[in-house]
Amino acid sequence: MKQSKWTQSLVQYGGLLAVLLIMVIVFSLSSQNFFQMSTLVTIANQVPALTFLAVGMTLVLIVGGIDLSVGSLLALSSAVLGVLMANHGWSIWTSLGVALLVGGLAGLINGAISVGLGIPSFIVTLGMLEIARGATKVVTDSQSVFIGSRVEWFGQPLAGMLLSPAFITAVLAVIVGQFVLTQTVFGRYCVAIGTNAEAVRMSGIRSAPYAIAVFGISGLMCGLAGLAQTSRLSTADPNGAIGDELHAIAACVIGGTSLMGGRGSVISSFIGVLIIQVLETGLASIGVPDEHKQIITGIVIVVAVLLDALRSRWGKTT
Amino acid sequence: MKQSKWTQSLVQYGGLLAVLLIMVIVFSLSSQNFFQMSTLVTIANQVPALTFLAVGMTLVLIVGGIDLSVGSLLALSSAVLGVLMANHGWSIWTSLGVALLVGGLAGLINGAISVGLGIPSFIVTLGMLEIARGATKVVTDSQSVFIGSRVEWFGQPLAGMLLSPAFITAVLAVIVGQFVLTQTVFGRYCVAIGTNAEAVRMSGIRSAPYAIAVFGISGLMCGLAGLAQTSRLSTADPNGAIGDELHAIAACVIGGTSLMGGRGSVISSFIGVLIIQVLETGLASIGVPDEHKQIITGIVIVVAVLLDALRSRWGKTT
Amino acid sequence: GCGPKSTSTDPAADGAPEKPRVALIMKSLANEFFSTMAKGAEQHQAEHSDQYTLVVNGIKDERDLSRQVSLVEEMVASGVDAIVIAPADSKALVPALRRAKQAGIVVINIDNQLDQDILQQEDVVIPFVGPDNLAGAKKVGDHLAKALEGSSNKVAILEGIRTSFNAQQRLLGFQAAMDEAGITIVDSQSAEWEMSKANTIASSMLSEHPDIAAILAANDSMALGAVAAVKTAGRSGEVKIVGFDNITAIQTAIREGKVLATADQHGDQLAVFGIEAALQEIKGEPVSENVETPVDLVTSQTLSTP
Amino acid sequence: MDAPLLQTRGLTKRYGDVTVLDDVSMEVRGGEIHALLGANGAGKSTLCKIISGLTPASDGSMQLGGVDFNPQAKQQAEAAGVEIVQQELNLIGTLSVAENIFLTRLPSLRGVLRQRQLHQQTRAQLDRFGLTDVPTHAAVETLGVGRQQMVEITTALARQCRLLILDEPTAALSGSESEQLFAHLRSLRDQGVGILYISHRLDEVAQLTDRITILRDGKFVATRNTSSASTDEMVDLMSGQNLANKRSAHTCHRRDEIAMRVRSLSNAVVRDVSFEVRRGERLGITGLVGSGRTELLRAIFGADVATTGSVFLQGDSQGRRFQSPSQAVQAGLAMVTEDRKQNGLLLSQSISTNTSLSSLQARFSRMGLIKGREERRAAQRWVDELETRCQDIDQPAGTLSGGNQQKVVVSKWLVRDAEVFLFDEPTRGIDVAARRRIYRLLESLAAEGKASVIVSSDLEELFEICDAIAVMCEGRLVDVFQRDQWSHEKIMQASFSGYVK
Ligand SMILES: Nc1ncnc2c1ncn2[C@@H]1O[C@H](COP(=O)(O)OP(=O)(O)OP(=O)(O)O)[C@@H](O)[C@H]1O
Ligand SMILES: Nc1ncnc2c1ncn2[C@@H]1O[C@H](COP(=O)(O)OP(=O)(O)OP(=O)(O)O)[C@@H](O)[C@H]1O
Ligand SMILES: O[C@@H]1[C@H](O)[C@H](O)CO[C@H]1O
Ligand SMILES: [Mg+2]
Ligand SMILES: [Mg+2]
Repeated sequence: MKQSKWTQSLVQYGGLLAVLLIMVIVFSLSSQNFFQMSTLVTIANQVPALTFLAVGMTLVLIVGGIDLSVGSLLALSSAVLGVLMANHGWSIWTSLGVALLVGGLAGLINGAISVGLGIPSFIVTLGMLEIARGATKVVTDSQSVFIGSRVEWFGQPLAGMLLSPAFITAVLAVIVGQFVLTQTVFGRYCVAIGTNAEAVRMSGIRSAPYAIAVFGISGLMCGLAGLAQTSRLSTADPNGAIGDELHAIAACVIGGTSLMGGRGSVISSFIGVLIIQVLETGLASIGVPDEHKQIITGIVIVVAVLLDALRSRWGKTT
Repeated sequence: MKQSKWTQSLVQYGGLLAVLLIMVIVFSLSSQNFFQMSTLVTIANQVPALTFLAVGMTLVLIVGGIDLSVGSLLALSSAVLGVLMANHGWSIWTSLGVALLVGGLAGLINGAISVGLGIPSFIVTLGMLEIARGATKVVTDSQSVFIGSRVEWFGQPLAGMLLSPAFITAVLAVIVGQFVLTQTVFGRYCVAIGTNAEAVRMSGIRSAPYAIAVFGISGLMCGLAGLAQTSRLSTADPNGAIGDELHAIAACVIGGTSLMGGRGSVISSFIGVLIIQVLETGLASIGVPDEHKQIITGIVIVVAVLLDALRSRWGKTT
Repeated sequence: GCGPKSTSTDPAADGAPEKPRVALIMKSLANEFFSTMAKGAEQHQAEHSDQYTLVVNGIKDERDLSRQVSLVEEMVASGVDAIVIAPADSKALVPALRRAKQAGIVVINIDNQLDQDILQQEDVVIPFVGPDNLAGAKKVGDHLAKALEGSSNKVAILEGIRTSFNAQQRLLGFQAAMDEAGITIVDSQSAEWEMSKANTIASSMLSEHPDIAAILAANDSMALGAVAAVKTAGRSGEVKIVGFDNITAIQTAIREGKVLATADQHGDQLAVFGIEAALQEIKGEPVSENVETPVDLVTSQTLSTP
Repeated sequence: MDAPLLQTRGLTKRYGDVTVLDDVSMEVRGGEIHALLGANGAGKSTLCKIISGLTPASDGSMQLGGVDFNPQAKQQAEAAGVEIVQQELNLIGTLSVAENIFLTRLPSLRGVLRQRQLHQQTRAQLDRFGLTDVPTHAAVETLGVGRQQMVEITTALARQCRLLILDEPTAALSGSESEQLFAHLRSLRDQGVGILYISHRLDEVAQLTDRITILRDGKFVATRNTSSASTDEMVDLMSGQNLANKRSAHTCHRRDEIAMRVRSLSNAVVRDVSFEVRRGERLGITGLVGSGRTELLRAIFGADVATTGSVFLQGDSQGRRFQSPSQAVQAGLAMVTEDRKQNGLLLSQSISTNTSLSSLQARFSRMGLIKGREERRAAQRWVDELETRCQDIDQPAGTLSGGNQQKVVVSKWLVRDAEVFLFDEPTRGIDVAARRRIYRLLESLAAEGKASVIVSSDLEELFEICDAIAVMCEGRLVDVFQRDQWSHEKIMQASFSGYVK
């Protein structure tokens, strides 16, 4: 049983991990600056924000929704955190509390409106994308808020550990997310709702609270992502994270999460995040011109998913 | 029969039209500068690009796909048009021919890869989004290409008609699109594929050619949108239309097209485009601060869809 | 006024002595530079509310130039008397502004200068009010060059959006300063004026060229992105950074020694100069074709002596 | 008789390591109705899919009309004259009835639909099968399951063919619709068409078909003349054992306490329905397709909210009207739905996930964590109990045969447990042996004092298991017959009563 579970995981994640590995090898061969501790540490410290977003997004996609507001909510929580710390002198922890509250609440509003009133989450969260961005500008008065070292440590490697608290928290979020998804009633119901909401309803389960909670979780993750981003830039940037919703969704889809709901894995989404980040850093470190970078990025995204698809088909027929 | 068809259309589009009307009234009351011929003409001449994109996107969504590359493909066709006209002195028609070819071909590639290899169109078109943007920069050398009056006329009101050729073409595209969707074998198969691809397969219809063609059409529409955009700006802008895919999708969803496929109407998407544009122009003419503008935009998008949803539910129960 | 627009040079022609409406059209209001500009303009209007009314509009990001053209058209349609604009693209806005002028509206160009060739080609004259970006960038570059004396002579540049004239000018200014000092530019990429993008690009520049001694950013948002990248690479203090704009966040960074210098182009005054020029032209007084506004070097010394 | 119309030789189908069809050789003649019998999962649907080009065989060959026949796609089979009505509905919900019926040959001029012609032809087809009240413009998704099934059959019958395959066409049909269908099939046979007919209703098979072929565990067992095989023999051949499963004698477990009382329940379809079931009682509900049986159960269960009326459960002093299924389930109701694809199953999820779905919270979790082992044990127990044919309990429900899917739906509610069970066509597509097992289950539920309301289109089934049968017509509950009072005639009369007036 145990054994077969391990081989099963290998089969499940093998394709994606192979893609990741190939990328690392290719970049290491093309640039002597890529495969070194500092680059890998840099990558590890760049992924937390997107990882948090992808964890929340995976759950949202699994219940059959979509959350376009994550970029804006990241910026909003970051703005709240920054303004409270820099302009009001609050401690990082109380500020973070408020920032998480704001993110979570906005997420719950997304969920309540889309689930409660039956409006596609695409539209509701598109609305929230605009609203939260506007609110971010109101909160920061459209100024970048520089905070400095009081928030920096969260994104800095721990002494003697190379990894930052932000990275460790993000990995924890992935593990907890995967556990919730596969081992709890909550997670099971999320998958069921995304698979066939009507069947869930006819089974006597009230699906609304679960679906709403998932959007709330996504909002909370935006709050954490806001912290990670703020600490990385030492600054709350009202302009930050524009378009990050597409990156988060891309990471999930690269990881095999279905946009139609009912299928997905948090760990795979995390690998998706790593693929995206390694690609970006790798291309930058080879120093190809920007326009070629974009072309290569596009091709790699498609090829990554293609390889994974071929692998899983091949896995099925044999 | 005829009568009931009319009332049927009224019921179908009534909610959206009401939303549009309410917006026009509110803006007219808040700004004396809004409700005048010149503003309406301005709006009419701003919508063509997004309208073309929305026509293609409606079909793509109906077959159960999504096309994230439309913004980039618009920019690419625009770049091709611009470079051929400005740097190589080609005529507008031959240049347009090449631009349409580029758009249509890119669309077909989207379709062939996603349908043929069974990769989610989200990923394939996300890849194309990057590739086409990179290609645009290569083609234009990252510079705006100024063309001037040779292309301007297409976006300018015709003498004595107030409406531009671009607008007229866009409305034609809407009418043709709706006709194709509802009155042709092709359109009905698209709806069928988006509703239940398995059943279509079972009935022995090869769905791949239809689905691929739809992506090709979306690419062609990007070419036309590129022309409209170029003529409006007299310039091919390599940075143009970033994020327009979300606007196009939003217009369709506001118009009631389902992201799950199988349901949608080109005319409704067009009304969705108008709603978006009136909102933007109206807010600009009131001159509210930018951050409030975003907040209001977000709220209006959600409320528009909510009203339409309520209307159609109400229509059902009575 | 809703009626057909006569050339507004003669206010009496409109009958009632209506206050002129001035539209300020900027780029991304999310960039502090422009929100400062907007505030300056609004304050000026509050102080001179008897003289004119103001409509302020911006676009969602620096690149959304189609929306900016729409704004010009919408302002023309709603019958404003003057447009003061910071164009997102030096070429693409020209035809729309020409049409505005043809509709009898006064047009003043601020911040980012329109392309001279295209203006000529389109046969329009639009006065420019703004700084000499080349000179400004050169000042910042020269200051950096002095500070670099004795250390490695390799630097990298983060450019603005390549389609805008001021981005091109600042690049030239940086290049000129480095050339004079005999410093090599080993890498130069566009981060499109944005902090996050700059952070990613700067990070990779640092790993590809571990020996660079400085990063020159064409605006402060990108400079802040570079600061974070340098810090992540564990090289704070070793790699010097300069920016452009003098936004509030950069001042803190300069005081903390994380950024060496920036250029103040007085964003809050820029729009005001433009508006004043517009009002002047509405009154029928001639406006000179080019009004150069000041650019000043900002360092920790200038900050400590207010 | 001349050469057979269809001849298969050694057809084999494997999914992974599992062989679901094993070396099957059989023949169907022109001008005969040939029944294909077998337990759930015996491979009937798989065989039909191979013949009609929907799925490729792993091995073996076929001949149609004496020439080699190896369809790679359904179109090829159709071109050769093979039509199929599949077991599962394969309609396109958003398209109109007309577009569905003529999907593969929409009348058009250079790609543009000829609407008038399309609707006229459709009208004619529908009328031929007595579906005069089905509108040609209506989107198929707005029709009930029974009607959808009729539309699906019409689709296949509307085409000329040499070999017609019907995979459980009558599972969702009631007696009179079935009769209409049979009449049509007989006339096709007389025109020389060969018909391959699958059904679990053996009385129907005996009455309609000329020959039978029996499959067991994917293997060919025998072909017989129908007239020379009794239904008991058929059952024995299918199961491979001597079940000689006579109808079990009916035992009434009805007690005095009322388990559920429905008072004047109404909504858009259901009109003023009142009835009661006692503890231990099995109440059948019958009626024609579209008479509102499904709607009634849904209204009771809160799946559609009733506009007036109320439901009293045992111990209630006040009636209630459930606003959602979850309220109904909390109160002790369970409902086995009619349409397993739409609202019964999570097709892509495993058998065990489906089985535990409605009781996960209550029975298989502690503090929100799933007790995986107990969940799996329960799923395994019901797979064994109902003899669900599957690889293991991790197999996705969507890959089960139709009848086995139905068993999973039933076990979901047996695991959950309830006081009142609502069954909507519980044995739809279930084979004779499994059917018996479900009957025994219903009986044991009754013995425990649970009340059941059973909607079925199979009157024989209701006769066998119920204590009383209610008849619905046009949304009204027109009559209730006790066991000693009912007869075919009385029930038929009641079923049509609304239309006669
Ligand atoms: N795609 C698949 N993957 C794995 N097993 C499958 C697949 N499709 C069918 N099977 C298996 O093949 C067997 C035969 O199925 P089939 O549908 O032919 O049975 P049937 O005789 O039609 O049963 P029923 O009377 O229940 O309809 C079943 O055990 C089923 O689980
Ligand atoms: N969603 C719907 N929209 C419109 N009419 C409906 C809908 N659902 C059911 N009906 C109609 O309501 C009537 C009753 O349907 P219901 O499904 O309750 O009948 P039934 O007796 O269970 O028959 P069936 O065998 O079709 O399930 C039918 O005429 C059906 O067409
Ligand atoms: O001059 C401005 C600022 O430097 C800003 O940071 C970007 O846009 C330019 O036009
Ligand atoms: Mg079957
Ligand atoms: Mg029914």
